[in-house]
Order: sequence, then C-alpha cells, then structure tokens
Amino acid sequence: MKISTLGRHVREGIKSVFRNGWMSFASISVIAISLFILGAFVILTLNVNHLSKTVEEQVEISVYLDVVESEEQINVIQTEIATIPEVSSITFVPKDEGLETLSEGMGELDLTEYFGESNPLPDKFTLKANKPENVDIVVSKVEAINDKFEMMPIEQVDYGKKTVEQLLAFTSGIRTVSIAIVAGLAFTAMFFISNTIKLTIISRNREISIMKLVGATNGFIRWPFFIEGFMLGLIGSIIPTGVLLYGYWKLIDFEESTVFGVTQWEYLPLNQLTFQLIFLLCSIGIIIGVWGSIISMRKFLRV
Amino acid sequence: MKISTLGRHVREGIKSVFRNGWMSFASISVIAISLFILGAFVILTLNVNHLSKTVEEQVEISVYLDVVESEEQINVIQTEIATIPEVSSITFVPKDEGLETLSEGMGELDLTEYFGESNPLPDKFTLKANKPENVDIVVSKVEAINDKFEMMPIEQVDYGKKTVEQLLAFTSGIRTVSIAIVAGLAFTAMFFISNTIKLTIISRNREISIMKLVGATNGFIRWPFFIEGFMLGLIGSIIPTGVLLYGYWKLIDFEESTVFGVTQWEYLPLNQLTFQLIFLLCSIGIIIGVWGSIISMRKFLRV
Amino acid sequence: MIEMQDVWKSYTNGVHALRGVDVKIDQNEFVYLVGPSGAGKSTFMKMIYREVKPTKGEIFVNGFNLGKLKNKKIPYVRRNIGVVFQDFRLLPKISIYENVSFAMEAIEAPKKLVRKRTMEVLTMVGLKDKVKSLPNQLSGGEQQRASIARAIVNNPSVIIADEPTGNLDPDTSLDILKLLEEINFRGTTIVMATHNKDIVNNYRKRVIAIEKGQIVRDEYRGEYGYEN
Amino acid sequence: MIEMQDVWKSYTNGVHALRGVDVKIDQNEFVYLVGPSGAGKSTFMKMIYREVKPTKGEIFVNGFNLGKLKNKKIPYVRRNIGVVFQDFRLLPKISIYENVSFAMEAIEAPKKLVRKRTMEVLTMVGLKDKVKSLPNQLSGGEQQRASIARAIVNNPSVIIADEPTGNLDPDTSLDILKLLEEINFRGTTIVMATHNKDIVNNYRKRVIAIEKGQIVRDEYRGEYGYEN
Ligand SMILES: Nc1ncnc2c1ncn2[C@@H]1O[C@H](COP(=O)(O)OP(=O)(O)OP(=O)(O)O)[C@@H](O)[C@H]1O
Ligand SMILES: Nc1ncnc2c1ncn2[C@@H]1O[C@H](COP(=O)(O)OP(=O)(O)OP(=O)(O)O)[C@@H](O)[C@H]1O
Ligand SMILES: [Mg+2]
Ligand SMILES: [Mg+2]
Repeated sequence: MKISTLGRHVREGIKSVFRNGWMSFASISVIAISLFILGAFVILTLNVNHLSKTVEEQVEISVYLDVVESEEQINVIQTEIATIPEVSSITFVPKDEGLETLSEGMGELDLTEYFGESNPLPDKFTLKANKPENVDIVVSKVEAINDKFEMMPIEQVDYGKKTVEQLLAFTSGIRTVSIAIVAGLAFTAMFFISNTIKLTIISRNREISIMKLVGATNGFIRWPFFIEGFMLGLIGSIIPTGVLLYGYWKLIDFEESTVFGVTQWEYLPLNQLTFQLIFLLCSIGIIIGVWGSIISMRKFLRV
Repeated sequence: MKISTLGRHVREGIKSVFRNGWMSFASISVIAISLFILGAFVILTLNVNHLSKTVEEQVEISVYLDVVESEEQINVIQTEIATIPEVSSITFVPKDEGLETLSEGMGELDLTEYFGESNPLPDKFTLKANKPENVDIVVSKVEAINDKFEMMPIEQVDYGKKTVEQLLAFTSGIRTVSIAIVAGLAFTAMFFISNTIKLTIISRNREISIMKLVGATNGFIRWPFFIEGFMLGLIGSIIPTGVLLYGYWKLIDFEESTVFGVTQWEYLPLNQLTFQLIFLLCSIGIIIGVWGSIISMRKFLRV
Repeated sequence: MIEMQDVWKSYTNGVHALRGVDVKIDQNEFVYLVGPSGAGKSTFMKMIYREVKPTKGEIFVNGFNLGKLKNKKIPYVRRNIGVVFQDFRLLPKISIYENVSFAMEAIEAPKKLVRKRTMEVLTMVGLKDKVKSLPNQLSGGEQQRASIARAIVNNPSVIIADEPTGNLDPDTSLDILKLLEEINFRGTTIVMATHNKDIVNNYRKRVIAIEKGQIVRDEYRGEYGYEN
Repeated sequence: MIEMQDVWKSYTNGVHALRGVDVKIDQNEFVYLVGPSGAGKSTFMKMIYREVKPTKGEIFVNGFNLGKLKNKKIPYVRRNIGVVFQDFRLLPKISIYENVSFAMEAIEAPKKLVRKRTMEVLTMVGLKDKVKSLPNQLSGGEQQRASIARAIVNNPSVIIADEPTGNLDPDTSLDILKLLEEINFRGTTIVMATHNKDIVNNYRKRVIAIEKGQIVRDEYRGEYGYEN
C-alpha cells in the first residue's frame, strides 16, 4: 500500500465518522456508557480489595500472661516473641488498660468502678502477623515459647479464630463476586459495543458491495472502516475514562477533607488505579470498536 | 380502523420480527442483557435493604438495675417497661448470665474463673424497640420510670448510641447508593434499548417513506412497528425475568440447605420480589421497546 | 383537475428545478411530459403527489390546494394518485404480491377484493409467475412493471408515471402504453414522463415539453421534441 | 477476450435465467445485447464481472477462468472491466465526484491524475456542474451518466453497460453512444444491453439476442429484434 493511500484511508475513516453522524453518535454513546459502568465497577472492586486487605491486616493476636509475671520476665517474653519473623508488631497491654477496654466494650457502664483496685484480668501482648495467612503460624510459635521456660509464663493465646476465619472467607467471597461482576460487565460491554457497531455496518452493506464491484480489494475497503472503528472506540473510551478519573479524584478529595467526609475507609490512591483504568477501558473500547467493524464487514466483503 | 386491519397490523408486526431476523436478534439481546443486569441489581438491592432492616431490628437497649434490687421489684419494673408501646420485647438477664456473655466477648478467656462467686455485674433487662427510629424514645421513657420509685431502681440505660448511629448511617448510605445504582442502570438500560431500536428503524427509513408515498396514513404505518416493538420488548424482558427468578430460587434453595450454604444471611423470600421484578423489567422492556420504535419513526413519517 | 400556478422549485443546494410553471391538466387527459435529462420532469411530477413542495406558487390536485393541505390529509390525496416511480421504490423485504397488495391494504380494502385485484393487475403487467419473488430477485424491467401494477391497483383518478418504459423492451413498452390508454379511456388522468420518441409520435396525445425548468411547448396531439 | 462455454444459471428460487449460453466476444468488439424484459441480459452481464456465478459452464475473461479464480483475485479482474449498472449503484453518502474518483483511488492511481481524469470523464457525460451533488440530488438520467463516468474512468479493457440509456433522452443517448464508440475505437471491448431500437438499427454492430436464457440470434451489423 502506498503512503498516500494510507493517508486517504485515514481521511476517509475520519470523514465517515462525521458522515454517519447519528450512527456514530449512537455508537460512541453506547461505548462510553458501557465502559463507564464497567470502569465504575472496576474502581469499586479495586477499592473493596484494598479495603479487605486493610481489614485483614488488622487481625490481632492476644497473648495473655500468667497473673504472677514480674516486669523482668515480661521483657524476656517480649524479646522472645520479637524473634518470630512473621510477627510485624508487638504491644504490651497492662491489665489496667485491659479493664478499661473491656469496660468500653460494655457500653457506657463503668466496669472499673465495680472492680475497684481488685482487677482480675491478666496482662497481655497484642501482636500482628505480617500477613493474615500467617496468623496460625504466629500462634503456634508463640505457644511454643512456653516450652522454653519452666514456669510456662503464657496463660493463653487467643486470636478469635472463628472471627478471623469468617473475615477471610468474607473478604475472599467479596473478591470473587466483584471480579465475577467485573468480568460479566466487561463481556456485556464488549457485546453491546460490537452489537452497535454491527448494526451501523449492516446498514452499509450495499455500499460495501458496490465498492467491491467497482474493483476495490477487501483491504482497501476495510481500512477506512478500521480507522472509523478505531476513532469511535477511542472517543468512546476516552470520555468515560476521563470522567471516572476526575470523579474519583474529586471523591477522594471530598472524603478525605475531615470536614465533609462521610465514609470512614481509606480509598485506594488515584495513582494506583489510573494506569489500569486507562489501559482496560481504552483497550476494550478500541479493540472491540475495530474488531466489531472488521468482523461485521466480513460477510459483505464476499461479493 | 377495521378489526381486520388490526389483525393485519398484528400479523405484519410479528412477521417483521422474523423478516428483520438479525436486527431483531440484536435488539432482543440488548434488551435482555440490559434488563438482566438491571434485574440482578434490583434483587441485590432488595436483599441489602432486607438485610439492613434485619440488622437494624437487632439493636438492643440494656437497662442495668441497681445491684440491690429484690426479685419482686424486678417484676414491678418489668411490668412498668412492658407498658411502653414502642417496646417490642423484654428479656431479663441475671448478672451471672451477663458475666458469661462478657466472658465470651473476651475470646476464649474464661472470666468466670477470675471472678468466682464475687460477680460484680448488675442484673439487666434487654429491650428491643419496635422500630430502630424509636430507640431514643424508649430510652427516655425507661429513664422516666426512675421518677416513679423512691429508690431509683435503674442504674443506667445503655444502647451503644454511637454504634447504633453508625449502623443507621451505614444502612441508609447503602440504601441510597444502591437505589442510585439501580436508577442509573435503569436509565442506561432504557438508553441502550431505545438506541438499538432506533438503529434498526433508521435502516428502514426508505421503507417508511415509500409506504407514505403509496398513500398509507401515519397510523397505518405505525401500527406494525408498534406491535414489533412490543414483541421485541416482551421477548427481551421475559427472558431475563425468567432467568433471574429461576436463578434466585435456585440460589436460595442452595444457600438455605444447611449442608452447602456459604453465606449466613437471610434472603428475601422469592415471593416478595417476584411481582416487583416482573413488573419492573417487563414494563421497561415493553414500554421502551414500543416507545423507541414510535419515536424513531417520527421523523421519517414527515414525508 | 391538476393545476399549477406560477410554480417555482429551488432545491436546498441552489438548483432551480422549476421556474414559473403554469399548467392545467383536465380530468381524463393523457399527457406526455418530455424534455432532456435534468429538465425538471420528475420534479414536476413529484409536486403533484407532494413528495416535493414548491418554493413558490400554488398547486391544486383533485380540488385540494396542496400548499394549504394539512399533513394529516396528504395520504388521502395520494390515494387518488397512482405513482410509477422512476426508481421503482419497491419495499425490499416483501414479495411483489405484498408490495402491490400493500397499497390496497393501506386504504383498508376488503380482504377478498385485495386478493383478486392484486393478482389481476400483476397478470396485466405480465408478472403472474413472479408474485412470490422479492424485488431484488426481479430483472429491471420486471421491477418497473411491479411498480406500474402498484400504481394502478387502486383505480386512482390520476396516474403519474415517471418513465414507465425506461427499462422495457419495445413490445412490453407498447403493452404498458395500451394498458395506460385503456385506463385513461375509463376516465383516469394520466401524466407520463418519457424519453420514448416512438411512443410519443405513434400514439399522439397532449405533449408538454419542459426545458431548464420551464414549459417550452404544450401541444395537443403533439410530436416528441422540445427545442422550439 | 470474453468466452462462455455452455453457461447455465439457476437462481436459488428455481428461476433458470441462462440455459446453455455459448459465446465468444473478441477484444475491440462492440456488442448489443437485446431481448425482452427478463430474458437474462443482466444475468449474462453479471457473469462477466462475476457478480453472479454460473451454475454450470465456464467463463473466460481477459484470460482468467472465472470459475477457478481465487476470491482474492476478483478485484483485479474487475479493474479491467468498467460496469454501468442497470440500477446505477452509486455510493449514497458521497458526492458524484467522489463516486467517480473512488474507482481510481481503488487502483491507487496517482493523486493528481485522479483529479484530472475524474473531472474529465464527468465533463464528457455532461455532469461538470453536478460534481458536488450527492446521488439523491440528481435526476434519473444524471445518475445514469454518473454511473457511466465511473465505468470509463479507469480506461478498462472491457465495458459492460446495462441499458446505459434507459433514463436518457434521445439526444443524450446519442452522445453516450458516440462516447462509447470512441472508446471502442481506441481498443476497448463494449457489451451493451439495450432496448433502444433506434440506436441498434442506426449504429449497426454485432447484435446478440437472448430470449428465455438462450442466445436466439448472433449477427454482425444486425438489426434490433429477437424473435426469429
Ligand atoms: N433532491 C434534489 N436536490 C437537489 N437538486 C435536485 C434534486 N432533485 C433533482 N435535482 C436537480 O433538479 C434538476 C431537475 O431534476 P429532475 O429530476 O426533475 O429532472 P428530470 O427532468 O426528471 O430528468 P431525468 O430525465 O434525467 O429524470 C436537475 O438538475 C437535478 O440535478
Ligand atoms: N437474484 C435473483 N434471484 C432470482 N431470480 C432472479 C434474480 N435476478 C434475476 N432473476 C430472474 O432471472 C430472469 C432473468 O433476469 P435478468 O435480470 O437477467 O433479465 P434482463 O434480461 O436483464 O431483463 P430486463 O430487461 O428487464 O432488465 C428473470 O426472470 C428474473 O426474474
Ligand atoms: Mg426524472
Ligand atoms: Mg436487466
């Protein structure tokens, strides 16, 4: 193909977008709206993932100590725990503090008043594992510490086994569901886009067959359609990508301003999804735009 | 219009669905898929609402009694509380039971062991309000009971004010968001449906203008299109409605079987959404199908 | 019956297709419209069934003032006018039979009559064997004859035929002309644009010659020709 | 140049459009194809540029055996054949100029030549003033001439013209005939289906008469007519 012919194809493709004004508008809006919905769910999904990760990371392990431990022994145990590689943080919670927390958990009823000086609770350590999956390992390693000391300083290790398991099941459930939704929406978007493009091209079957009868090769006919599909896909995907990124940016801005913020959770930072979103939406829009045109023409090219 | 003419229109409309085979297929699939997605979100939304209502109804008010109350006095107070119309249930929780619950809340640490016989907790009543909004009223009415007795038998009334407020804010937030999503999807579905129908009709503008030139009135031309739009809308909405209802039925079945059920929550019973779903999807499908055809023809009828 | 008073037509791209046409065609006349390609013959005819509106001037057809006619009334005017279009304009997705019967159904003719009359006119134009074919399964001349059948099926009081023999061989052309003559004999006005010199010269009728949007000749029992 | 050997064509609806056609047309011949409406003339011509494939028999055009031709090669055969379609087949959304220049662009002719030659052929057929119009802004005859311009623009070695004067007045028809004669004189084969008795009888060429799908007469310097 000559360079000047390529130039002609690009010009014709772009002209065609305008010539088929109404149809182009219809295609672009279908592409834009499908991708907008898809993109919104992608953002939601990424945030849900982010949120579940944050929540999972907050799983705590309580290590209750025997009531009679001296301060010195406590230090030794702390050092011992700190050597476990899967532990990411250790906090010592003296029994008074424990009672206060318990009391708060009871609502506005002041427990300290009831117990006075005779606090029956043990001292404890609160640990975090570096990964939620490692909680079990940490627990067994901590329990193993008891074997190193004669007096078995650790009374009990507790991490709300059931709660953690439920939480992990829930977050992985949410992840699966949201990925399924996104995949479903992606296919739907592809179907809608290719469908609309097919409809616009079917109405041009006569044109295509005339071109063939006049001696144009399939390639020659296809090129402007290719460019046209590319343009429709490009415009149709740039719009929702822009709107979504701007909207998300504004949302984060709004939510993070302490005055107006409604929700509590931490959003995934904009820069961590910009590239993925642009890539996903533009590639679906453009590829399906182009692919839709080319596929739809195929049968009309057999003249 | 003669009856026989009406018959002709219906026949022609139905024939037209078949004649425009590919286009009809495209329209029906767009209608069906849009409505499927919409319907799925409607079901989700209805369930989320149902779930939030269930959660809201579980808000409890704790009424702590003075430590020294006799059993007789407890009965008097219980009767007193029972007269409050906004209270839907009362349960007496003796202090031993309270300690057990507290102990459970502490994880696997057995508190009763620490306290032994010297349980420092008060007896309490646990109340439920008939509506989550009435919690405040119940609290103040219960507090008012103290004024009727010299010895002020009620130590404290507690309902986790902050937790309840957060919960209500959260559920109402979820409701708003899900209604917004459903409304957005409904509009998108409408747009997609009318858009597709417009595309199929635009490709028939020549036919319409020929009919006009041959002396057909607008009404005569419009009727078969009306029937055609109706048929497309009907078929396109029956399919997703059927699939969704069947799928939801199967899902409930699966989840409620104690062996395989994954999620904990209670689903909205099928019969409580069947009618709404059929009504919503079929009316959108059919109305937009018909409306889309009629509107799209309008400009071609001006010949 | 058909009357034009100082009718002008300029298309939106600035082409002046008709420039001051004054003419009166009585009921039961048979008029040939002749003129070179692009003279304005089709535009003249499109005015009569109001596919095209005049830029200036008044047109009366069967007593209706087309300029003042409400949109809703147009179909009723068209029902008394049978049109053979230069480009046939058959509905592409339905059979030839249905194309012709459509015109009868549109005026809500009784079902039985529709069947009988549709087959009748299709037989007249020699398409008896092609009734089930789709338009694109017909030859050029066959499509033209289908268009003629549709134009006459409702026994309109006026027939507008835009080069109805352009795609027909001389014999078939003659058959069609005789058919039109017979219809004319029974009281129908016929306006026929044609380039067929033989027909015009051998079957003398009123000849209106148009050139560059103006009537340059109007002669009863005239010859083919427009340069005067 | 063009050779058909026992060519049969049955359309999918069972119509036998051609029934055993044997013919040979040499380079530089000028052939009139005559016959009644529906005889098979258009089918005959569609075979040559392979819009239609024969049910049986072999066709050779410019040395290609059309039956054995790969799909990819078809455009290259068509480039040496200029076609005037009975129903014009202009691209509806682009101007007359672009319709004609498209055929040149398709063979990747140099840009400057495209401009020059397109204007040249449009001037030849008398559409110089209409270059910017869309097809539906032209009269029937003007569209036909645009189709003729497109057929000749690439100087093909064969021109297939299906009733190229059906919508033209006698004078313009004569101009077109003379144009084709001149092109023929410069070495191009011309096959022209026509119902125009005057032209066939006054400008004698080889006449092939088709009736009911069979060649019933094949005469050099023949007269119009097919019943023998
Ligand atoms: N829709 C249109 N828009 C712009 N110009 C038009 C339109 N229709 C026709 N014309 C122009 O108006 C003039 C008259 O056209 P018309 O179709 O009436 O000619 P005609 O006499 O029927 O010619 P022919 O014998 O070729 O059919 C021509 O120059 C044509 O180009
Ligand atoms: N696509 C098709 N499908 C079925 N039958 C067809 C098709 N095209 C043409 N025919 C039939 O084949 C026969 C020959 O048609 P063709 O178009 O070759 O005739 P023609 O000689 O060109 O006639 P005309 O002078 O009217 O154009 C006719 O009977 C026609 O009805
Ligand atoms: Mg005309
Ligand atoms: Mg033909």
